[in-house]
Amino acid sequence: MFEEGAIINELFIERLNYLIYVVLLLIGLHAMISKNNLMKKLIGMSIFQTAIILFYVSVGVKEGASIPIYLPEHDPHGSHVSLGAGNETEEASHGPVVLEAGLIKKYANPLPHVLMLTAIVVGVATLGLALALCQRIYQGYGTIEEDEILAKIEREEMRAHPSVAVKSMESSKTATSKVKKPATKSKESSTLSAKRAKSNPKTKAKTAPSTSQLKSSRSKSASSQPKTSASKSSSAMAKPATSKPKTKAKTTARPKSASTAKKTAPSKAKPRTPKK
Amino acid sequence: MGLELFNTFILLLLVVAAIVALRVKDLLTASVVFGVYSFLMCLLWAEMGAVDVAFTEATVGAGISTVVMIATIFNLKRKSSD
Amino acid sequence: MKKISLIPVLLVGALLVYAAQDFPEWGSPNSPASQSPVSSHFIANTGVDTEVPNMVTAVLADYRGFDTMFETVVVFIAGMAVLAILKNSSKKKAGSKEFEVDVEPDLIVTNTVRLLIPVIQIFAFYVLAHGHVSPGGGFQGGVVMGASFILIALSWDLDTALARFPADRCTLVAGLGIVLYAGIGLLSMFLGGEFLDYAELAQIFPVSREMARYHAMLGVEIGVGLTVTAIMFSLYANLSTEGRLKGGL
Amino acid sequence: MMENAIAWILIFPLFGSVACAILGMTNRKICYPIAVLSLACALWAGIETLNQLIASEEHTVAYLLGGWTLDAYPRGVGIELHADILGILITLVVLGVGLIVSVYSKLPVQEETPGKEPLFYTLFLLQVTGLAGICLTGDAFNLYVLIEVAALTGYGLIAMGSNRAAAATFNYVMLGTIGASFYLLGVGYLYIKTGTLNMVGIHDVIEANGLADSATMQVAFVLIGMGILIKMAFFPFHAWLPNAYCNAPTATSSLLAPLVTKVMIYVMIRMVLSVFGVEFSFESTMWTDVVPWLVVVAIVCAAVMALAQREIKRMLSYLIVAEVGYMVGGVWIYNYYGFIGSIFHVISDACMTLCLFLGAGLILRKAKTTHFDGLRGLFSKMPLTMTGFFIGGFSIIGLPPTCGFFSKWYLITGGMVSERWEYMVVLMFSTMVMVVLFFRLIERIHLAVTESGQNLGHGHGDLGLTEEQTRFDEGPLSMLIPLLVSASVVLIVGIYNQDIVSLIEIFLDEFNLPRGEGH
Repeated sequence: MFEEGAIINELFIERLNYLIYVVLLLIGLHAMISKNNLMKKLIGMSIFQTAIILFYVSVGVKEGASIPIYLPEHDPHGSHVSLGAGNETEEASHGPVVLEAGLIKKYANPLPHVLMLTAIVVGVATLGLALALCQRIYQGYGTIEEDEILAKIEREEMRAHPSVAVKSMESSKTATSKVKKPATKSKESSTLSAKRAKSNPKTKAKTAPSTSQLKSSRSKSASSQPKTSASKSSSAMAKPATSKPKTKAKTTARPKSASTAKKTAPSKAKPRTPKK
Repeated sequence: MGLELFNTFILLLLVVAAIVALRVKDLLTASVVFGVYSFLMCLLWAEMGAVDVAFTEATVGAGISTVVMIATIFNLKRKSSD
Repeated sequence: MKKISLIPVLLVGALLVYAAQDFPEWGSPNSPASQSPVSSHFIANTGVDTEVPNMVTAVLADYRGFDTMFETVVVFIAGMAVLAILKNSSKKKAGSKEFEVDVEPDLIVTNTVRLLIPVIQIFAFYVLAHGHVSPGGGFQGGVVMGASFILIALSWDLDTALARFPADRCTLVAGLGIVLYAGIGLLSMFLGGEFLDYAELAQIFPVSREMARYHAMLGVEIGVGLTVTAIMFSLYANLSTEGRLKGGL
Repeated sequence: MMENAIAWILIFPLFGSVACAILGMTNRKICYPIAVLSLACALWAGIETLNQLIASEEHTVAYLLGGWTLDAYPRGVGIELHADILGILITLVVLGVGLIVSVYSKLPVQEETPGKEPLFYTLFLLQVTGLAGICLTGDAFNLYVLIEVAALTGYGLIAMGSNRAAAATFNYVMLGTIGASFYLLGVGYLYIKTGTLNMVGIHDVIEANGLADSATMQVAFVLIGMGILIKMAFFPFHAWLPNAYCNAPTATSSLLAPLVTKVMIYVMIRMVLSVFGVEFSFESTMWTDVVPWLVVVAIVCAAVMALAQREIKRMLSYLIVAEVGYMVGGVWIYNYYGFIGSIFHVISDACMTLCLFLGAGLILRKAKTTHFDGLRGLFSKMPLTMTGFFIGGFSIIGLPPTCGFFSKWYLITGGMVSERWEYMVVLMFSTMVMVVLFFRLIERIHLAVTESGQNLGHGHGDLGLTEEQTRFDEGPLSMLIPLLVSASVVLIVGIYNQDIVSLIEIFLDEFNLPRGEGH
């Protein structure tokens, strides 16, 4: 019984820092992995990093030690000595001396602090960069919700290379360790595509359609899906370099769209180059 | 003991702040709460004797990071799905 | 899916808690980290080696100056990368109405800030220069300095702030900060020491080797401060306007 | 001057990058020569250091930055640049690849990211600085800072491209930060037990205090390993790599693809051998049994995924993931030859990946696509490019006399010595996959017929190519020459493999690695 108490005492009172740092780290890590909103991921990332810093600072703690700045009596220049003791000022005027071993215990360990200064700086640099990425993504896709971005990317790729779309869809899904139910996903994406087909892509499209909107348009979009994707893929088919209709392309997922594409292949050509 | 209590109190508040910052749906609120989190962290570190680190965290974590985040959110949507 | 992502997270947690029982006693002065020759050397000899009372500053700028140089470089990289990512990316025109802030700067706010800015900037210099003796140093001072410019941008508008600290000058100042830092290191190398061996500077300045370290550290901190000031402001300016540097928050 | 050669390796590109940033504001054109020049100087300094190393007795150089010399101060007070043969070899690879890509980058940068040349070259040079620094540093925390230098520049360089690249970079940022943070945490665990950050110092403390059984050390090992594996895109953590690399601008992907993962392999070898020590890493843990099986899974999955790709750059990205599996496996089968194979493969893989990505960049430039279907008949159009590209491809397959053959040879020898049959089988399997991949490419690039033999071309002749399609139309010289240089490097490294291996042997001889019987 006593031992158990000791363990609890040790873990929860003395080592609360170590426990809380783990908790914070896990909160941050979980947010980084599972949050859908990119900004939330970034907040998670910052929490994750500060948790590690907390760990390091905890390592540097010394019971009964002062901050790692020399006390006036040890100040190398002795200029801060205000105590009247004569021999101390005399010693200070002699120049700095190496601290005795006993005095070392009076100061906290400065090394972890130094390391963490660096780590904080790295953290803010990463954060700034990632925020810029967020803005860039928002400019490109009009949203910072991960699933919607994925849906848009998928659609973009389908337009560029109908045959690889299926594969790249898979890879992009794994890439973000984030998988939505495929059924809702395809529907959602087609909803978005239908919407985007109508609206000017440059205007800030209202993303994150409310669920009611989604539901209402779901039935419509389900029926119009093949058509939309067909027209999309047709526009991409007509690339100067690859103007041959790809009958053998792996479009087993959407056979209808492929055949439609074949018929209307060399129509309006709007090659969408990946760069730009 | 007083210090230990202070320590414990801040540690618990930290967890609360972290969870709130991640759960709240309004990104502006989230970043402000994140600023609070950073400042709590800074208090904790100052208490633990890491004054330089605390100073840096106060200026960077609670200051610049929050401002920059809010500046970003100004250009994005404020609502988050989770 | 959220449930699944919990699994690796909890695994990591279990791993960390498992290790936590093996840690040395909390706050013990006898733990390996506190007792090691390295940290003892820092505490006992910083005064002798460098005459700097604040050990953190001494370790940061001198003993581990190489780290700090690359820390400054990281800040510089962040600024450059944000520029690279956001430059010319916005499709909205700079003069677009949507982002025009047509609210007049508030009288009370601007006047208060007018009073505050000099104080903040003096404080930034104090933090930078007094970092040898008290908490602070180049990085903190630089951030405070950068924050003062951000404050100008917030209370008037970005143009006002950019008129005082143009975007091009940000890059220039940031680069000069690194040049100053690495240049001091290079100078000491040319004087016959290793890279960043500030003590060699005693050959050209009329001070002792320890004081050469002391003063070189100040120079180095100024370099850090320059870079950080410029990049912090540049980060804000770019992020608040999607890289257009017009309008904004 | 000469005794500081090792510091100059980092100083040249660092100053070069700042010069690019500052001078580039007034004159954009000046950045390109600055970049090439500073990298050439750094390469010279690197070769100088290698010569010093070979000439010296113990084949290591400990350069104490800040003058905190070992005789007057305890080890670990200052930061140390610790170069041994391995470190300097990888550094030379980094600098060489950097130099070749910087020459190559002139046109792609102007075309793909107009107006951003100064920013590109600033980040480019800092990337090289970071990677070279990783190879040289002797301080565990400094390594973290340099990893972040390399990572942040990488994010910036990749995200300069399309919106798609930005989205891919975001994932990279997330995973990269997790990886680096795990590494940092692991270093913290090392520090809490050993009280020092110097790699040699940590190793000494582990040996002296017998810390191998400590739970903290074991966890530190796992954390550092996990962080590095994420950073090197080992299979289950590879997710950031393909999207990031195939959407990045040409010059960026040509720089990052050959280097980033390989340098992280180097970090793993460094950690395993120099920091934790052979005994700790291989004998006191069960990882020697587990990791090779993970490697098997990784290689198989990566190879199969590479097979499924229809785009050159994406396919190459998956090949990188598979190659990472080779090298990790070579380390963890734990014997002398495996290590030689791994280290040699780091070098040769960097060369051949460089070659392939440079080729892919040229193809992308001419054909406007890297999708397989857009490549038909390209050989008659740009024979030199394709020759260079396929030398890289043959090296990946492992045909002699390319360097890939020799590194694979050592890896397989290692597998045989350790009796790791699963590793050998999987090496064979992935070799087969690569044969399929590249010969399929060769077929497409030579012929304008579909797989079923249908002639798609409108022209005459066997290949079914039109006059226009066969017209000789190579890429610009500033891009073609680096490609051919890198292709010849692949061959030269292959032909002179014995010299490189003997250097690696000098490095490995100080470690007590099992060599198996009869060797």
